[in-house]
Amino acid sequence: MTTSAPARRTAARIPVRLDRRYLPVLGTFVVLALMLVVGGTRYDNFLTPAVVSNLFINNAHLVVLAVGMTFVILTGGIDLSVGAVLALSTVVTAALLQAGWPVPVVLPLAVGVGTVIGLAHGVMIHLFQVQPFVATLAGMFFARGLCFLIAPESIAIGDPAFVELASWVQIAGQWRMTSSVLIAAIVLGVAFLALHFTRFGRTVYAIGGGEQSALLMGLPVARTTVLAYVVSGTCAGLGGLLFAMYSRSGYSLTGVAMELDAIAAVVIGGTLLTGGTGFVLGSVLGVLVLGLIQTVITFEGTLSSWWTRIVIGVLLLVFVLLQRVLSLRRT
Amino acid sequence: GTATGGGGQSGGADDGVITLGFSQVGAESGWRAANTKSIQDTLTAENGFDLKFSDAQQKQENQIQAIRSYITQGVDVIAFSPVVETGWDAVLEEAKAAGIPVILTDRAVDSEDESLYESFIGSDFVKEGQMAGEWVVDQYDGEGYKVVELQGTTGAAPAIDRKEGFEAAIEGSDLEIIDSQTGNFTRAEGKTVMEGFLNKHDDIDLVYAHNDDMGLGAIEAIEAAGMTPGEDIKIVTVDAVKDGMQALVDGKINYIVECNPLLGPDLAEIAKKVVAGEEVEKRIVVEDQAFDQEAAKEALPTREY
Amino acid sequence: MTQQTPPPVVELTGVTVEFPPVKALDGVDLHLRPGEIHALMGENGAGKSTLIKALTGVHTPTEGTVVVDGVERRFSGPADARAHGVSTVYQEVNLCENLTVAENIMLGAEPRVLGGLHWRAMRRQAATHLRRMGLDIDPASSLGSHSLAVQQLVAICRATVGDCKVLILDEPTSSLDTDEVEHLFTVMRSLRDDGVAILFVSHFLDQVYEVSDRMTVLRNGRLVGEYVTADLPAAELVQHMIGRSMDVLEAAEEVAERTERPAGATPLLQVLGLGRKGSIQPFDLDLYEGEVVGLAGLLGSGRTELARLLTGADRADTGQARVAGRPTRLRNPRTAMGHGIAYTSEDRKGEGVVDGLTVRENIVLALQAERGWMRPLPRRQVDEIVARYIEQLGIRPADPEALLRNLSGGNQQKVLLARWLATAPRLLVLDEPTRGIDVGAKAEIQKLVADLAAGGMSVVFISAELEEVLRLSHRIAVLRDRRKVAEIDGEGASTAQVVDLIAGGGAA
Amino acid sequence: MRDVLRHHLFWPVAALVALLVANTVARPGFLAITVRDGHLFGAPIDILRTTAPLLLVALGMTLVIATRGIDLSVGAVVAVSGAVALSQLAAAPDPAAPGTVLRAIGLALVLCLVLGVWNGFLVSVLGIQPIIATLILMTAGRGVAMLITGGMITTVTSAPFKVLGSGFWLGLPAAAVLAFGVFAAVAYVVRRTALGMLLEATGINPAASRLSGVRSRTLTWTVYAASGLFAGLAGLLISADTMAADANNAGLFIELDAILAVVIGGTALSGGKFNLSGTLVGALVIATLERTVTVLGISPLVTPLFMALVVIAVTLLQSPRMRERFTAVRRRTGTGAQRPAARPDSTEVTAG
Ligand SMILES: Nc1ncnc2c1ncn2[C@@H]1O[C@H](COP(=O)(O)OP(=O)(O)OP(=O)(O)O)[C@@H](O)[C@H]1O
Ligand SMILES: Nc1ncnc2c1ncn2[C@@H]1O[C@H](COP(=O)(O)OP(=O)(O)OP(=O)(O)O)[C@@H](O)[C@H]1O
Ligand SMILES: [Mg+2]
Ligand SMILES: [Mg+2]
Repeated sequence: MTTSAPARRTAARIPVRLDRRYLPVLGTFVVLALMLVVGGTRYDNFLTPAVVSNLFINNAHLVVLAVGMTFVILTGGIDLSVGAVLALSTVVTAALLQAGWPVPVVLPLAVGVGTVIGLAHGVMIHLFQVQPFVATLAGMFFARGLCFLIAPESIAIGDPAFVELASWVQIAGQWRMTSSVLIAAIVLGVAFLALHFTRFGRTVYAIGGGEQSALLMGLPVARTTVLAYVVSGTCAGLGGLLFAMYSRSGYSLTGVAMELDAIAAVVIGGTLLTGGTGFVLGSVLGVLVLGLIQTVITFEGTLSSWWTRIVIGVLLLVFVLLQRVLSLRRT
Repeated sequence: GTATGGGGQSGGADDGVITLGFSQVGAESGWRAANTKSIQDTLTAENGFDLKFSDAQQKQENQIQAIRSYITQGVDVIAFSPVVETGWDAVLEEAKAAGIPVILTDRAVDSEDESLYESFIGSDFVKEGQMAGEWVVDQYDGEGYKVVELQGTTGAAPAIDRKEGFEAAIEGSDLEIIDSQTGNFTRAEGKTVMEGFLNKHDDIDLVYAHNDDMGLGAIEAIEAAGMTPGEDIKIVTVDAVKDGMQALVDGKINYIVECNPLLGPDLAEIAKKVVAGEEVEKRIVVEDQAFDQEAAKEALPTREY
Repeated sequence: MTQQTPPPVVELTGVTVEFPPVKALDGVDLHLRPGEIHALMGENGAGKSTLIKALTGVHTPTEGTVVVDGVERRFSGPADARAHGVSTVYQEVNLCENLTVAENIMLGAEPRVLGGLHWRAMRRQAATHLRRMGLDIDPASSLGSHSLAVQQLVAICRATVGDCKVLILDEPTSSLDTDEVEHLFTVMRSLRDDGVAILFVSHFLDQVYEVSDRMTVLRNGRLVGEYVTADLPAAELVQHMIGRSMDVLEAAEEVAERTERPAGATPLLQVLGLGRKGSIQPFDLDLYEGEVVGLAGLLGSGRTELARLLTGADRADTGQARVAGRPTRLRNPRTAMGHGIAYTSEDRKGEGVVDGLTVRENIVLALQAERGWMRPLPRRQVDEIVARYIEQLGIRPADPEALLRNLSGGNQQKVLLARWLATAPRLLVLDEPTRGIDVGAKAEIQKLVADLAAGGMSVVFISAELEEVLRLSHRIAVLRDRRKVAEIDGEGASTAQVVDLIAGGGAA
Repeated sequence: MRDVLRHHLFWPVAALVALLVANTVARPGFLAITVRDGHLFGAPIDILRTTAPLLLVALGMTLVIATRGIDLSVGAVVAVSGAVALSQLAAAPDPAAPGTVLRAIGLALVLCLVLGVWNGFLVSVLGIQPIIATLILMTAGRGVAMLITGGMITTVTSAPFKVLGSGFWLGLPAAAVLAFGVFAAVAYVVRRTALGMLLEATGINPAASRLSGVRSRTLTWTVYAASGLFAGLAGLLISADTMAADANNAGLFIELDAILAVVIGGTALSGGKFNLSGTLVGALVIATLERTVTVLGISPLVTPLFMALVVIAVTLLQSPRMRERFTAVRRRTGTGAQRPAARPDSTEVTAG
């Protein structure tokens, strides 16, 4: 009967022009582009291929962390341990290589450390209903403690095979990349597919939308929650590997507060901390924003320590405000 | 102003101005602030420098990033105080490939290939610990002193080296380190840890703190426990910042080994030499003094930091 | 149909569920046969939802057995139950608003290509399911953009996906309009004819009589009996449910008849050309003291939107409002409250209950908010208010310290009503106040509304049940397509006349 | 007995007791309190004093968390507060003059209040997610503090100001008296007025609260302002403790400790029902834990591991799942006397 008539009309009235869910990501993108343009006009040598590829190279590990963090945040959780797990992974890599273990054995072990810690988080959070913040905070202390136990001092990595793996790939002219960028890109691709084209991914979103609802919908909440933390832990382990490649060393104090960078990147990328909405591509844009802020600071070149912090804060604020304005305009 | 450096041509010295990119660890302590100030005050336009300064906020990745950025900006010299000892080979190789000389300040890098940097200017932390230890042995050996140690940040080079130097120096004496905890180089933690030590031991005779700040924290704790620092419990520290020297003059600290943060003039000199293509020494050890109460009284009025 | 009784697909015996110290279910039996629609009846808080949750593994019974298809089972949860052919739509819509409609319907039985989701096929299949339910919405739209009713229908769609032997619907019709209900019944009947066993909960007796074959009645967590619908007169059913005789009810209903329309001078609230872009066209409305104004319209016709503008829940972008003749801006609910205007939202879960607080706190929330935090209500006054409403509305458990989330749906609704009554408003806007309320309580509430109006309160009454609106209202505003199309006198109005206006037959 | 086990404070208090016992075993005189010059001395008193700043910060944090927010900027605010107060004192001709001290304290507190208001503005008016909104100040705030101190550690001598750190009031450390006093006052206000309930309602269901006329926005704004103010006060205590304003390290990671204290105390980070007495116990647990590390002489290398184990133990034990398990065990092993006791009220409720 006429029931659906008004509905049809409303459906037509709120057209598909642009899904509101993409707005924050779009906002991030626009502001990022804006920053590049402003930077380019303000500083010489800013918009060179070398600077742009450095942006990716310097932040490959953070991209991987942010990707993992996105899964967790989408479920409405948080993972504070990633910085410490990253450090642990670098230390494990360096220590094992120093002890003469072969690279093909060391790499999976380093990543696996993260996986195991992630699994422990998942179990604590799901089975024992410990709040994610606390469980992963404990995980953070734990991983840091292990780092110190293994090696309080930094260990250089001299293994030729590993060094080879960590070296440059010339693409064209000044465009060059490291394999970490490639790995980060693959991780991103896999994460995107997992989130948007698998039941696991959609369940991640569903849990963020409402755990109770997801449970009553008969979705595998338990498995998915645990898996989300496993993904994050694994990404942290992998991030550690990338960082070890980047710095060719393992050090127990690396990555202090790096979890905040990862969380900030995810949130700047338009993901809500309450879970359920956001995109992994946004998180990568978030990482690029943070990286770009850092680049701008170095190009500025005259900031004292305190102005550096203040400028970072202000840029972050400008960024968040612009993004907010852009995404509000259309609602 | 906007960046100069002239698009990749690293011959910025043609115009007589040396563009120097400096990447500082952070601003984690008063010592570091003095260090930064010395560098910023020395490498000025009047002295023929164009200083590009960046603060890595104690993150190695920021530092690597800054150095890479200096390379792409094409500076004449890069100088930095590494956050960690390891992990610099890759980026230093890049600098070398780009023909930009690198000077290390304050902390060393742990690299096999010494050609990656021109020179390392800084104190010898082991020696600092040793000087402290030697003085203690000289003064108190034979009295069975019980020593507690306030360590620096776990795993940091100064903490490791100062511990090592001190232990080596007191070896063979009857001084005994009965407890050792990290105070993270800060006053507040120095105070808390010292409070804990005082709760735990009744027989502490001497505190060895890896920097002045922790020593100053320990003074507060000792006073709060109703004892007199410098008398009931002796205090020996490293750094010799102004506050520490004041405490030394006041008799609350007994001995301070200096760790000189004023690396600016040395850095300027070496940078000029390097750009001019002159040969420089690989290792330039900054001379550290040590002060007892008498020496401190003399030095304090002219102390800059 | 009653001739050859096939063996039950679901058989519960002696099921007991405890939430210490409450025993929500006490030794209840239930037999569900293939090819029947089985109504589960009982007052608010009788234990219907709990029984359903015990069956599907959300709650673990402390005693009793659950046999499905001849095998004793303890499902680990809805997923497990579903895997064994038992699909459930729980009482509160439990879907994910952040996902698309298609995902909400298909997740768990999604079509795949190359191991990944096949989005196009998913949307296509979802659209088919939606059409069967008479819904014509974009499967790619996000669920949260739809009204509660639509969400309810989507939830039912979800339950019918895949092969289900048993379909459980906990108050599926509470937020639906007559047309949707008809549609739903058609679908239910066709499923029944395919041999599906359907368990159905509703507080609408006429619906139950229309669609069910047999029924099980619960009272206070205990089984009263199992009856063949056709053999049980409604009066007797009610008696079984409430444990009292019908007379009480009838007495209540009598009073619930419309009171005399008072002859007001200035309207309490007068709005002129009030409207909001994209939500509702500008409309005029006068509300007088002592008068009940009903809003009639189809689902999505804009009744809720109108109510929200009246009460400051949404801000109007055109038009003006006058309270007692004085121009006012209804900027937010708080300013509206300052003028004595109260609003109970239709969205109990999202905008109504504060489920982590207790019954007491929920009841005094609005009153306390109005007074401001610095002037706490004296404890004695609080206790007195809370006790009064618990008693008056029959809130159960009658424990002021019970957490609201542990109350049954109907009882939560009563607490919400109490929250607003406690503020003693001059204008009370009730959006679906009787949703999910049992027959007895519904009569009580209707009586209450009539009494309040008689006492001088102005009431705006929105309900999906046209009869209820007709019976209570002095005046009825009819909405269509987000536009107020007519205003008729409640006295003489007939159902047919209103239905005609609603459907667009009458003059605008 | 069952009620004791199920009480929300059981496990935090048990943890506190366990830590104290461990300390006493390692150092039998640990709990001894001596009186000297009319002042109390001893490890428990030290613990009270070190708890003081954390307690203040955790107090603000609890209120913020109740509204479903979080305040990461408290550490930076602590630094700013100390920097402002001490540089004021340092610049004054006579740092020990009471007027100067009061002005320095007042100025620092006002500035911190402004910082809190700023956070509240970002969150409640602009609708920025709390974690990001406060991350901005967390980053920039330390910069501001360094700007004020010029990057150096500012030291002054001012006896009246020092009282805040190491002085005594009523025989107890002034810092502890101040912090516990403020805590008690706020707890009293929150629980005796309707503030607590309205905060909880805002945290649990903001939409419903708004419709019920709760001024959610103002409340949210207020708690951030309060959090800033309390952090400022904590900053004063911290800087008075060593009489030095260390812009880099003052209050470093105190936000994590505060959040941990809140969580150990049984308040969920998801907002709503909060529990100030729990926060108090949580803060004491953390302060005692730090002391324990030193007293037990745990190597710096394993300190984080030790912390992790304690945190995991406490949170696992008080997790709802574990509590269920405990009650289940109780019920199974429960004596006959308990069951009938539970029965009458159950029938009462269903019949009511
Ligand atoms: N999780 C819980 N904790 C404590 N008590 C509960 C819980 N869930 C339900 N109850 C209690 O169990 C009883 C039965 O509730 P139930 O939801 O089954 O009622 P219902 O028959 O579905 O009522 P309605 O018609 O209002 O939906 C109520 O008294 C309710 O308060
Ligand atoms: N049958 C339907 N199909 C699609 N959308 C619908 C349908 N019914 C309602 N909606 C949507 O519901 C939204 C809210 O409508 P609104 O709440 O104003 O209606 P209402 O008259 O109050 O009806 P009710 O309260 O009974 O749901 C509208 O945006 C509309 O798009
Ligand atoms: Mg129910
Ligand atoms: Mg409606």
